Amino acid sequence: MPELLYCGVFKDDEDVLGAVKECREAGFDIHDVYTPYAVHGLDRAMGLPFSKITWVTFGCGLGGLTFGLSLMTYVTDYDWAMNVGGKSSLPFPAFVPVLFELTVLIGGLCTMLGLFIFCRLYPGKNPKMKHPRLTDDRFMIAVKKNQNFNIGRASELFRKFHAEQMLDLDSEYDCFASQGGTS
Amino acid sequence: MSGNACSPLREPLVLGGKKLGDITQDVCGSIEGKPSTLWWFGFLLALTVAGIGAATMGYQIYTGIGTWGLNKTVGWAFDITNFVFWVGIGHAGTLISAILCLFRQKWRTSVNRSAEAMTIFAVICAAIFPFIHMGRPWFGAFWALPYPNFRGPLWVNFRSPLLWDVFAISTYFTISLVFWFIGLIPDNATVRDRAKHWLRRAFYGTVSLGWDGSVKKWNHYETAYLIFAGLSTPLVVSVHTIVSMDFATSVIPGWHTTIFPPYFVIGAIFSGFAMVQTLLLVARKTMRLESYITVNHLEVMAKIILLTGSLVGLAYGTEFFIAWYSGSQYEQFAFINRATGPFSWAYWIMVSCNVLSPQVLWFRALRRNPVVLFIMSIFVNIGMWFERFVIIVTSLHRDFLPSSWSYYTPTWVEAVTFIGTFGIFFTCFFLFIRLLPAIAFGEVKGVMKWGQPKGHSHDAGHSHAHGEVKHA
Amino acid sequence: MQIEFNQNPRPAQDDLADMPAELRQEMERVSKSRRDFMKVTGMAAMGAVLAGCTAPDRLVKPLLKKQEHIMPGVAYDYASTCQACSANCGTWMKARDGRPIKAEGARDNPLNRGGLCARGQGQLWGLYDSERLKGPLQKSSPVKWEELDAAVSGAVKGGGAVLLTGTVNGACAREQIRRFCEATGARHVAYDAISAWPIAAAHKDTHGAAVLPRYRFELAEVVVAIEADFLGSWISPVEYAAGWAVNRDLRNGRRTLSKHFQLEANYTISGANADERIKLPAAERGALLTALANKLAGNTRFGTAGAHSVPPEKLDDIVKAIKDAPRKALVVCGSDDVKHQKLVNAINHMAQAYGNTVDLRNVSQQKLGNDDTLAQLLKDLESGAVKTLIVWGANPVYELPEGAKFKELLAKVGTTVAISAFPDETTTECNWRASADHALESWGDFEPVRGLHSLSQPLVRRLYDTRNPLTSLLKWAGHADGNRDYREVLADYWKANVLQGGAWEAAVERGFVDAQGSVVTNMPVMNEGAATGLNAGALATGDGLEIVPYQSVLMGDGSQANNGWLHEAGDPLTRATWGNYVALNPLTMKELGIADGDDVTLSAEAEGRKVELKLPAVRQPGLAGKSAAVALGFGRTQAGKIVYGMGTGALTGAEATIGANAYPLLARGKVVFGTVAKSGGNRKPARIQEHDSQEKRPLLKETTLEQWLGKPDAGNDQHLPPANLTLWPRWEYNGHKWGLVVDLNSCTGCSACVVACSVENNVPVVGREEVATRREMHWLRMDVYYEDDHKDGLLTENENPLAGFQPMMCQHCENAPCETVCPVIATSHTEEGLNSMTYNRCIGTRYCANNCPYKVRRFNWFLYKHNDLTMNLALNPDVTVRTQGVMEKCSMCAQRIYEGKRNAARAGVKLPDGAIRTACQSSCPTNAIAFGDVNDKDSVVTRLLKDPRNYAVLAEINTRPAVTYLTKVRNRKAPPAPADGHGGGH
Amino acid sequence: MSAKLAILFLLLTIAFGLPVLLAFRTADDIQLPGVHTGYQPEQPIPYSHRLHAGVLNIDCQYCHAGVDEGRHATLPSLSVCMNCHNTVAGKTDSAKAGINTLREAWNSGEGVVWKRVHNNPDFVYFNHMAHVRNARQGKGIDCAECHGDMTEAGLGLQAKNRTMGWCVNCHRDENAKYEQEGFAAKAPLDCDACHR
Repeated sequence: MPELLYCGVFKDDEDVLGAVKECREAGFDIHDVYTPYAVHGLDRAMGLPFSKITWVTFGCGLGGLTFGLSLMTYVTDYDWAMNVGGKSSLPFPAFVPVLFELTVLIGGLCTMLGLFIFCRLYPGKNPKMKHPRLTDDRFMIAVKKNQNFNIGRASELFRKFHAEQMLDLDSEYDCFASQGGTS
Repeated sequence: MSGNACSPLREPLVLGGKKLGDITQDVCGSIEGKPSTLWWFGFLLALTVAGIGAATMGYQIYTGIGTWGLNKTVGWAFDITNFVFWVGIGHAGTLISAILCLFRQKWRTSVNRSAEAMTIFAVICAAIFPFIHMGRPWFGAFWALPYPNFRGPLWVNFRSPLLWDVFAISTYFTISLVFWFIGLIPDNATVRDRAKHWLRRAFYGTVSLGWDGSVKKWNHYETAYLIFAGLSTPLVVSVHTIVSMDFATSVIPGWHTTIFPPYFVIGAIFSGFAMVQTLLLVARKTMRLESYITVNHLEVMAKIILLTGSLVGLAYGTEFFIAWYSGSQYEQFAFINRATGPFSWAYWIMVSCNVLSPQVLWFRALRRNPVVLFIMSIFVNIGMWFERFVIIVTSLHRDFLPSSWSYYTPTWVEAVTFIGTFGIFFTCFFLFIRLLPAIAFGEVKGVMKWGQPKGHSHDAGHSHAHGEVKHA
Repeated sequence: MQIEFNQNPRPAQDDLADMPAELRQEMERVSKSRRDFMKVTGMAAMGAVLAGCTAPDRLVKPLLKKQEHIMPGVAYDYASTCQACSANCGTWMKARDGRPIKAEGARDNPLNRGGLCARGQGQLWGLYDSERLKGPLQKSSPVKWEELDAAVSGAVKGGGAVLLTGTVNGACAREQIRRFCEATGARHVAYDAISAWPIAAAHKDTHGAAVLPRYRFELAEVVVAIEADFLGSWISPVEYAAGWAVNRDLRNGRRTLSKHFQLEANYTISGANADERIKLPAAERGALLTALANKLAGNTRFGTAGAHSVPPEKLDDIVKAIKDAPRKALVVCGSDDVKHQKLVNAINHMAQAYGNTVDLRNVSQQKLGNDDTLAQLLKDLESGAVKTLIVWGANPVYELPEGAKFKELLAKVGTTVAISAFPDETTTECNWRASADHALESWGDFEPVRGLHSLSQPLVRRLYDTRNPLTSLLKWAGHADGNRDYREVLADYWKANVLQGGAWEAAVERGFVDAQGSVVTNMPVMNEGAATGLNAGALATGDGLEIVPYQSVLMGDGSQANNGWLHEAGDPLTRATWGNYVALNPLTMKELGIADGDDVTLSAEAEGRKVELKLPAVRQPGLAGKSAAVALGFGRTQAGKIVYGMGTGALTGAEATIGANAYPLLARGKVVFGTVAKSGGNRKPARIQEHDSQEKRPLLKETTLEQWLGKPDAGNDQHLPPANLTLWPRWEYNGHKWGLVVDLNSCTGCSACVVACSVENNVPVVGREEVATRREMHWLRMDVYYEDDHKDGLLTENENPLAGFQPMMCQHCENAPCETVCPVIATSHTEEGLNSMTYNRCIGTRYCANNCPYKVRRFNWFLYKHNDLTMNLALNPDVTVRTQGVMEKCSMCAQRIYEGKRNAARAGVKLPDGAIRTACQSSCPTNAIAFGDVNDKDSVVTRLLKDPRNYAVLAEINTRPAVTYLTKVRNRKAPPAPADGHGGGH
Repeated sequence: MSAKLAILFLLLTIAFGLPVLLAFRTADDIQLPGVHTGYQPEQPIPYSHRLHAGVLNIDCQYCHAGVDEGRHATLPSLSVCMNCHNTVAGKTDSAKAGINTLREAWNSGEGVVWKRVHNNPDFVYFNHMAHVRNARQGKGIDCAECHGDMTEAGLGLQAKNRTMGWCVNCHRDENAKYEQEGFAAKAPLDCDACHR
């Protein structure tokens, strides 16, 4: 069920930041903001919580460590304890490098997966771009047209922050598809 | 660059009063048009060299390691030298993107993409050597991995530094690749959205994973990026530490040295920065990126090179001191032999290139002179290759029993293989600069206001949204 | 289990001709499967691999008839006699599935007592040499035996026939020669390439019998050897070394050492092992001998001695030593001047050596050549008196100094016949070539020492269309025995003349009959007058350098030149392989401006022959004065392909020949002078060891008898860190724990172990170019370290250094550095304390070799070719043939250990100490190597481990080797204290 | 939708891939390249172990003589076959045909070329004596433990998978028994026991 949005297109990141803050102050529900690069402070301004992805990394890194330790203990001591160079069959100091690497490897890979899952990113996904220059040099605030929305207030606010364009779109709108382009 | 509102402390990171769209155009334009003749020339040359190198490697794998100049005493020479050399080169990329990211060094944005790419290609080149240096790579390629099997099962030896290498290099490669790929996603999305041809749309659509610039995604993305920077930083230190343990954990005088981990890491930073500088100086000139890769950037890197070069020199001295202090005649001989023995020529090349040549960077004028920097960086590259050669070959060729002492002379196969890896490296690099945005313009855009005159900002209250500007 | 070998081990119904065809097919299969581990499977197995995803079908053909004595896959020992040289040591040949795979010294043979030299070990190569003569030839075209027999017997009946042989000492063999000569009127001429005739000739004058005495080194407390390398190559080196070692062995509570003086111009392993090595230029031999004889006699009745360079106090030492040990001194001399030998006889007589250390009753028959008859033959050849010449067991064209002339003379003879197993320079010149059995394919008998009769028996069915040489002679003589199997002829003769009632089967099983005690001879008395007034005391004079041709330890007289094992083992002193070299003293080299490895031209004139040899020069410390030493036995041109160094084939013909023939430099009884000059080029000698100084490191520890008597750990008192400072607890070894102890005092450096190891363990021979690239594959190498004056640190400029030898193989470290670093556990420690290398697991990172402090690991740089199908029969089926890209090293003969354990278990007994013998151990002529179970309280190794002389090389790095060494002790004055504080020997 | 499937698949791979791989090693019956369990090639003579060893109850070592003396189990020499088949000519047609082939091979001296059923790799040194005679403190191991019950088989058959793990695990089990029963000699687990 597509949601109806009211969008403002901006040219400068500081304008967007200001506009977002004022939108929130005005009580609008911001559907999303689209920027060509990570504008510092915008996420906080939108009231987004800190990303939970850190916990994915931590948990999976710990999992990698545990996996590494159990693998090496199993391999060198339990499954076939061999006399290699007269050293103990459980040489913990020798495990350290591999433990570290496995922690980082599994932690890192899971972070990547976590990012993809959290952001719903996957190869072949249709991004449904709202504006052709959002990845280039334009910024867009999309406000939900719900009960908190007020069109007059919104357009005034956008204009205050030098909005270049103001558009009525829905959340399924794809500027490239509507132009007949393939994606 | 009128001086009216210039930052008093810093020069701008991006010169020429570029606008956001200009950056996109500058970077994407270079991969959207038809490749230039120069590109074709460079690419085909690199491909040819890579092909010759690959054929030589095939010949060597088929015929045997005997095609190299190794012998019963010197079991490693060019192979592992090249391996450590390439791994060292690779480290600079990660350092520039990860460590500098953590330290909020904004100047990294113009160079980090190509530095990361360099890391990946250098690690590919590096990984070739552990593979081809094996007598039986067709088995070694999978026997070195711990997988359940029908042999009892006979697993791998977790005590072996070579196995640590397997884990370290594969982890390093994987994490660097992921880091690089994630960094590319927004930029690829830009290219996708500019693309006209369906094939380009399909390709960049695939590699941008449906990125749409949503701040909700940027929120996760920025965190994940920071995590990767955080993971890569100890990783890069660990990888060269582990590489150094190949030598440090052995019993051979000249290898059996506790100083190796820091010594190798510093050496890697040193050689990596030199290689980045070499490449950037070329790229800057040929691709007209002077506005993005400024003399200021070069100077910062030169300072790091000067610091690390001097640290490497300190390490050389420390080795000699410890050898003398140990009282072990084998250890003492190993170092005296290094400086005066049959391979002393290599030793003195190493010292003059690594310790002496960077000393010119004490002078600001020379530090800011691209020609001087280029020559010096080439010297450092040569010197750091010889450092690994000296450590490996001179330690091996005369170890405990004088009856086994020998000499080592490389063959054409080794030389061509080494040159071939440069071909592989540059083939990848040429493909990279044609196919993917060579400058992380997403990040450049984020810092372009830095040190710029406050141009079109209309609201003073928001003008310094970047906290770093103030703290800088 | 020793049984008489069935001449026909496989059933007669099997019509596969010549070499065992199933093995040939196996070889073909094996050689095709690249990158696959290969070995010859025993049993009558032949295979054809049908490659595919399903199981490959391999074919197997069982024997037609069940064999009573032979189990497929089980090796048996057969007693035989070594024929690599005429010393004729006893051997136990190990044969499996109808083919010999290893030669070992017979431990019950009174001559060699278990040792067997490198050349004896190398015989197998000759047997399986695919370049042997494979059938009778007329010139180079194959003929039938009947044609050849008809032609030759016709020719010999025409009179004027001469049979020219090397030493033939078997009683039955000599009887057949007598019958041949009697029937045809032929004359028998015997000569030796390296002649001992001057000794016999001297004894003819001084004792009335032209005999070569048997030297009994085991009875000699004082040995004075003058230019006689009795430990390496002189007459009967294994016998002599075994005897010499009896008085050098301090392992059994003995507190004295014999005193060994070596006076020589060349540097030999006897000199290296001597207590006092004195440089004696060849020109001064007569003067020195005269002076020595005079001093012993206390007057000057032996004439005036010229001014020699031996310091008077050294001479006094020798005289005193001889005088102090009446009946226990022995003087031997390798000079080919009869006068010198007479002086030696006089000295031995004065030392009361005759009847004690010099045995004239059980005389040596190891050199029966007579130079006088040879000289007569040359005259006869020139005069055309010889109508037919039959050459057997000799190669006069190559090994006579006047070989070139002999070749010309040969062309004048009507019928020339060569009886030979191999092509050689003489064979190719003869009209008829009677392909002879190889020594390991034929019956024969020998009497190396009078009264010691020894047998050889075939170990394999004839590989080619060959015939016993004596059968040929009998056939040509028209004798009925020519149509009988020679085994029957031999058995009949022995039953009648040798066995004295003993059983033939028992004699075959044992391999020899010792009737030394029954030899009755009137002990000849010294005619002292014959040795006086010789006027041999003058110095030989000439211009330039003295040229010293010598027999090398490995190549000997050159008859085994087509033998890769011997070429590659490397001279123990110069460590140069594949060819001979002009050895020069470092001081001489400096003087002549020649660097080590420079190509030089050696020009000399010997007996009127102008000789010019182009060879690389090598540095040899300790060569006397201005002399140049060149090894004989190299530069063969018609021996086969091996003599070209097994190279890539880029060079052919004379260019590629390694080494040059030095025989023309021999001038009987005279010293040859010549010049050595740089000829441009630098043909690097292919050396196994390039650095021969210990660099003050305590590796080969040495002390003197005096010090050792005062302090049992003298020379071995190195300060070591405590061995229990370790992170990990030691592994426990509860079953067997193998240990190997090398007594450096007994080791002479003869390199028999090196070849034995190569043969036993299928160590590939890689050829000259690869050795020059420093890639020889020996699992066991013979390190030589010269005493060092530390002046240079790299090159020894010491004028007359002694040298020590250290066999270096995998030390099987308990804390093995190699094991830790292997990523795939291809090398690990066994529960019996061995470091085992698993080739099939190896991926070839070479990390283990790099991390080996002893550098004993060898890498397969290529797929070493095993495409000589016949040669592959020499491979040991119990040892894997390693493929390209894997590491290999000494396994302490794991296959023998398991065999020993299996056999003990089968017999239901505890494994007895000494039941398992490693290949190196069993080859050692001086019994320097002991192997056994360290956990067995009563074993020899356990006892030796407690010896204060015992030490581990590089003990300070705490690798805890299972191989340890015993300090070398020399009976000489203490050398100056070592400069460093580590207490090392040198 | 496809996104969720892809993610699910990735998670499943990680969660279950490893245990599956670990389970692999215990599954002896999984056939990998180089493992030829059940190999039973056609032979020139359709020899039946079931008849000879089963019905007629001939001892294994009557034909495979020397299995307790050396490395090989050995195929019987034709002379051993002919001990019986000089007189025994067979009852069925196929038996008669086979025995005829055998007699021809004997009379002509050509011999019979069989296909090897048990093919060890060339770098494996297996010794029958050590197992059949020496093992278990001299009691020996029954042939059937490694070769299966040949009295039930016709042509020669590779009954077990004969991988290295199969050997090693048997040696471990034996050692456990030794410890219980207090035997001295152990089944070696050293690499050089089989590879040298």
